[in-house]
Amino acid sequence: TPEDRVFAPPRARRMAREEGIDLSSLEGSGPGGRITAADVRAVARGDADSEQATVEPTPTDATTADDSSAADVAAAEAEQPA
Amino acid sequence: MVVGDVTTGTDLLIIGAGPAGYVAAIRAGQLDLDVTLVEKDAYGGTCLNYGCIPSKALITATDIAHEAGNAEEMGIHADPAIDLAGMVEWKDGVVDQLTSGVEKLCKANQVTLLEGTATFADEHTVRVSHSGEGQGSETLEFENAIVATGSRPIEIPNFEYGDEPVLNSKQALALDAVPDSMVIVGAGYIGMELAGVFAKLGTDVTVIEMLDSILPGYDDDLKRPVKQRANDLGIEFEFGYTASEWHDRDDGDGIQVLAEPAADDSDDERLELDAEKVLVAVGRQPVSDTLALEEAGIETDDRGIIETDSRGRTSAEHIFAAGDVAGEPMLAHKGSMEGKVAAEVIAGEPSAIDHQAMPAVVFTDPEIATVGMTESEAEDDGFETIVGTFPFRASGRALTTGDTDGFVKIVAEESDGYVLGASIVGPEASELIAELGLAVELGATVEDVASTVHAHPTLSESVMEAAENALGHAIHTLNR
Amino acid sequence: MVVGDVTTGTDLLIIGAGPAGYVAAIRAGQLDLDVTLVEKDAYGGTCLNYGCIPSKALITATDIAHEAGNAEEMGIHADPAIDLAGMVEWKDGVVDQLTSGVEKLCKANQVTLLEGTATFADEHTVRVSHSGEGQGSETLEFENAIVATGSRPIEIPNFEYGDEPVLNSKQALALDAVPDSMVIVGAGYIGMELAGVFAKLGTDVTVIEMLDSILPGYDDDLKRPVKQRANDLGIEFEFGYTASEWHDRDDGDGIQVLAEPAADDSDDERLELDAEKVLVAVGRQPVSDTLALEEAGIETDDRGIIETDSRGRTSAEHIFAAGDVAGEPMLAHKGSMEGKVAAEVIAGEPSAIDHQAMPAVVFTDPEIATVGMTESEAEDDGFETIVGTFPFRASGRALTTGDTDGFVKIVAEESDGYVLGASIVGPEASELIAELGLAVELGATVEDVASTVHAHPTLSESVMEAAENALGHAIHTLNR
Ligand SMILES: Cc1cc2nc3c(=O)[nH]c(=O)nc-3n(C[C@H](O)[C@H](O)[C@H](O)COP(=O)(O)OP(=O)(O)OC[C@H]3O[C@@H](n4cnc5c(N)ncnc54)[C@H](O)[C@@H]3O)c2cc1C
Ligand SMILES: Cc1cc2nc3c(=O)[nH]c(=O)nc-3n(C[C@H](O)[C@H](O)[C@H](O)COP(=O)(O)OP(=O)(O)OC[C@H]3O[C@@H](n4cnc5c(N)ncnc54)[C@H](O)[C@@H]3O)c2cc1C
Repeated sequence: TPEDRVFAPPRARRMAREEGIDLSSLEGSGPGGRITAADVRAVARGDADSEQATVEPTPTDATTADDSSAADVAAAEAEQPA
Repeated sequence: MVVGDVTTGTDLLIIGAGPAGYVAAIRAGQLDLDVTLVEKDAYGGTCLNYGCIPSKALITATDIAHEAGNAEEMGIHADPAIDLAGMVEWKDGVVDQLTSGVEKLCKANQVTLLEGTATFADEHTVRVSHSGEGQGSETLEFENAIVATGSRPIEIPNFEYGDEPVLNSKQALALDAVPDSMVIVGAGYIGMELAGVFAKLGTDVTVIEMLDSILPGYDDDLKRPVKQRANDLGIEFEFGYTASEWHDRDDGDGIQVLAEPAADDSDDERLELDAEKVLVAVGRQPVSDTLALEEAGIETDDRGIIETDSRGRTSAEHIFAAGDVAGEPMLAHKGSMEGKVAAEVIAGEPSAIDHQAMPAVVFTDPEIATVGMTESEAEDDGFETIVGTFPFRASGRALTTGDTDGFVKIVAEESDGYVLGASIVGPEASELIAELGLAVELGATVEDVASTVHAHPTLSESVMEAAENALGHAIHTLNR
Repeated sequence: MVVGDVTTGTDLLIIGAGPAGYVAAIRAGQLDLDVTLVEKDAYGGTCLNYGCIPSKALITATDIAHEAGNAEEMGIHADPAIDLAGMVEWKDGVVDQLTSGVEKLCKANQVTLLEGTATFADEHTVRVSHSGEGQGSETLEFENAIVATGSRPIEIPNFEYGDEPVLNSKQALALDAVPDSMVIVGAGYIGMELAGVFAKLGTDVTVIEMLDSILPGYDDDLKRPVKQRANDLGIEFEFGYTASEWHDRDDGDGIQVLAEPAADDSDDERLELDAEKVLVAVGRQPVSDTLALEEAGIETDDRGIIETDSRGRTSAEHIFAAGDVAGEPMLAHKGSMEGKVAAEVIAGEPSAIDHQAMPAVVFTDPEIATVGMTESEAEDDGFETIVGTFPFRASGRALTTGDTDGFVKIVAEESDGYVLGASIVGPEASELIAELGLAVELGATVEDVASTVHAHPTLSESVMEAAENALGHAIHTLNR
C-alpha cells in the first residue's frame, strides 16, 4: 500500500484536521489498520501513544460544525426544490 | 418401474432449494463440503418461481406501460395495450432463465441435486420420496442438515385455493387474462404489490383489510404516499373487515365476496362485494409440519417456526434451519444470509448471524424501503436520536423523472451521529436503501454520509441531503 | 435611467450562481456570513438551466417512450408519439421550479442576490455591470471572494454557435421540432448523451470523433455496452475525423458538414455528411478570461483554469475558486463540494478538499458510473489489487426489468481488501455507484460490502456479489 493513502472515514479526517493531527502517523484500530474517529480522539486526548502523531498548527481556527441540536433537525417542511 | 430403496450418504443434506437452501448449498460447495440438495418442486423455491421474481417482473412491466400511458405532461402520447398472456409468458421465460441458472450453479459447485420430498426418519436419516406414480423413495444418511423448506400462503376459512375464482399469490401471478374485477383480502405487502399490478392492468380492485390501514408494521409517513397513489389508481379499500365467505352470483356472472366487520362490537353492516376473482394474501406460515421434525429432535415454536441460535443451529446440534421456516422477517435475502452462515458454520468457519442492517422493501408504487431501526425502535432501545429527512420534491433528479412523492429519512444516534436506520418511500427506494444499509452495518456517522460526494443529478443525493439535514445544514431544504 | 455608481460592501462575494456558487452562498449563509451572490444570467448556472437538468429531463422522457415502444417481448404494445415542443415545455417547467427554488433558498439563508456581470477592479473590489441598456454598474467591496464562473462550450473553427444550424448543447436542448438528421461533433459524454436523446426522438444521428472511440478516458469494457446500444439505435460513428466546415446544400435542403481525417498522414477521403443540424460538443473551457482576474492577483494555468490549494484558495489568499473554473473534473457535484469547502474555510472551519471518492456519471443508455480509482490507476499508484465483477445478466432484478447489459466492477487493495474504486455500466448505474462511493470514502473493505445484507431482488445485490467475487465466493456467478 502506498504510504500516503490513509484509510479513515470523513469524520475521523475532520477531527484530525481540527486537532492538527497527521493521520498518516497514526496506527488505526479498525480492520486492516483503518483509522477510526475513536483513534483520533484518543490521540487528541493524549491517552494513546501520542508520540506517533505529529501535531502541526491548524491552518484555521477550528470551530466544529456539529451544531446538530434537536431543534435544528426537526422535519424539513419549508424546503424548496433544487 | 419402482425404484428400489437404496441408502446413500452425504456430509451435508439441505432440504429445500429456495433462496435459503440453494445459497447454502452453493456456499457449502465452495467450502468443499459434500452436499446433497433435496427439492420437491422447483429450483429457486417460492422466491424465483412464485414470489419475488414473478411479482417484480409484472410490477416492472405494468409500470413501463402505465408510465408511458400517463406522460402527456412530458409530451408523450401513448396508449399502451397489454397482452397479459404475452406478459406472463415473458415472465415465465425470466423465471426459467433464473431457475436453470440456479441448477447450473449448484452443479458447478459440486452440489448433488435430488428431486423429492424429504421427511426425517431419525437424527441422521431422511427418507426422500420421489414424485410421480411409482417413483418410490430412498433413504439418505447425513452428518449435518439444513432445513430450508420455506413457507406457504395461509388459507382462511371458506376460501380454498383449489377453487377456481379463489387465488393465492402464485395463482394470481399466472393468470393469462385480465380479470374485470378482483377482491384482494389482505393489505400486507403482497396484497398491496399485486393490487398495483392489477389496477394498472385495468382490473377494478377492492382491498379488504382487517386492520385500519395498509401495510401493518410500517410507519404512517411511509404509507401515506403509497395509499395516495393507490387511491389515484382507483383501488378501493375496506378497512376493518374480514372476508367470511364467497359464492357464485345468482346470475352466473362472477362471484360475491362477503366480509364481516372485524370488531365484534361493530354496528357496521356486512359487505357484499361483486368480483370476478378473489385473491387471498393474508400472510405466510412456515412449512415445518410435513417433515416429521420430531424424529430428528427439532423443535418449533407454536407458530411452527424452527427456533435457531445465532449460528443457525436448531435444538438438534447438527441440524440448522434457514429462511422462512426459521422465522421473521420472511424475506429472501434474510434466508440467503442465514443459508450462508449455516453453511459456513458447518464448514468450521467462525460465522454468525450478527448483521446490524436488515433491509426490507415493499415494491408498491412508490416503493418503500427500510433498514436498521426506526426512530421509535431506537428510542425504545435507549438511544437519544436525531433525525434527518429530505423530500424528493426538492430533488432535481426526481423532478426530471416526473416522480417526486416521498422522502428519505435517516435516524442517527445523537452524540456521535452513528446511523442507526433509515427509511425511504419514493422512486428507486429499493436501490437507494443499499447505501444506508452499508452505513448502518459499518457504523458510519451522518457526517460520513454527508461528506461523501454524491453524483449530480441523482436520487442518491437525497440520502446525502437527509444526512446533512440531520446535522442542521442541508443545502436544498430549510433545516427546520 | 442610469443607476448611479454606488459602492457597497460585503464580507463574502461570490461570482456565479451555478452549483458551485449558489451552494457556497447557502452554506456561507448558514454559517452566518454576510454574502452577496452576483449572477449575470440565470440562478442555477449551466447545470440547472442548460446542462445536467435539461439533459436528464429529456433523457428520462425519451427513455420512457422508447422503453414502452420496444416492449413487445413483455406483452406491451405501444407506439408512443412524442411532441418535442411539449416535452421541452415540460423540461422548462422543471428548470423553472428548480431555479426559483435556488433563489428562494438563497434568500432564506440571508444571501443578497445581485444581477450583473462582475469584473475585478482590485484585490478587494469588483465592478458589477447590470445588463440591459443604460442599467449602469456599481462597485462592491469584499473581504473574501469565491470565483465560481463556470465554463462555456468550446467553439471550433468555422462552426459558430450563433449560426442557425450550428448548435451547442444549450441550443440543442431547446429545439422545439425534431430534426430529421443531425451530425454531432464529439463523442464525449455530452455528445453521447444527446446522441441517444435524438436517436430516440427519431433523428438520424452521425457522430464524428477525432479519436478512435467514444467516451475518451473511460475503460473499454465500460464503453462496449454503450457503443453496442448506440449501434442498435442506429447511431452512426465516424472515428478519426475532425469537422472542418459546413455549408448550405445547393438544393437548399439542409446542410453539408465536411470532416477531414484527424491523422495528418491519413489517406482517407474527407467526409461529406448531409444533415439538418450540426451539434458541436467538443468540450468546455473555464470562464476566467472575462473577469480581469489579474487586477486581484489571481493566477490561472495555461488552459485558463484557476489554480487552488486544498482549501480552495487561489494565488490571492483571500480569494477562492470553485467549480468548473477551478478545473477538472468539470462536474456539478465537484463544484458544489468545492463551494461548500470554500465557504466553510472562509467561516473559519477546518474544512478541506480531501475526498477519496469522486463519482462521475455518464447518462448514456446504459449509464456508466465510476468512483475512486480504476484498476490501472490503483496499480500506477503502487497498490497490489484484486478485482471483483458481477454481470447484470446474472441479476434477477435486472432480468425482471428486461435490461441486463453491463456489470459492476470493484477494485480493492489486495492485502486488507480496502475498496479503492468501482465502475458500473448498466441499469441505474448512476444510483448504484453511491454505495461504493461511501465504501471508498469510509475505507470499507470488500468483506464489509459483501457481508452487508442487500435486499432481494434489487440491482444493488450486484454490488454485493461483485464484492463476494473479489473474495472468491460470489453466489450467483462462477468465481473464475
Ligand atoms: C408473491 C410474493 C412476493 C414476494 N416478494 C418478495 C420480495 O420482493 N423480496 C423478498 O425478499 N421476499 C419476497 N417474498 C418472500 C420470499 O419469496 C421468501 O422469503 C423466500 O422465498 C424464502 O426462501 P426460503 O428458501 O426460505 O423458502 P422457499 O423459497 O419457500 O423455498 C422452500 C423450498 O423448499 C421446498 N420444500 C419444502 N418442503 C420440502 C420437503 N419436505 N422436501 C423437499 N423440498 C421441500 C419447496 O418446494 C420450496 O421450493 C415474496 C413472496 C411472495 C409469495
Ligand atoms: C449538456 C450538459 C450536461 C451536463 N450534465 C452534467 C451531469 O449530468 N452531471 C454533472 O455533474 N455535470 C454535468 N454537466 C456539467 C455541469 O453543468 C457543470 O460542471 C456545472 O454547471 C459547473 O458548475 P459551476 O457552478 O462551476 O459553473 P456554472 O454552472 O457554469 O455556473 C457559472 C455561473 O456563473 C455565471 N457567471 C460567469 N461569469 C460571470 C461574471 N463575470 N459575473 C457574474 N456571473 C458570471 C454564469 O452566468 C453561470 O450562471 C453538464 C454540462 C452540460 C453542458
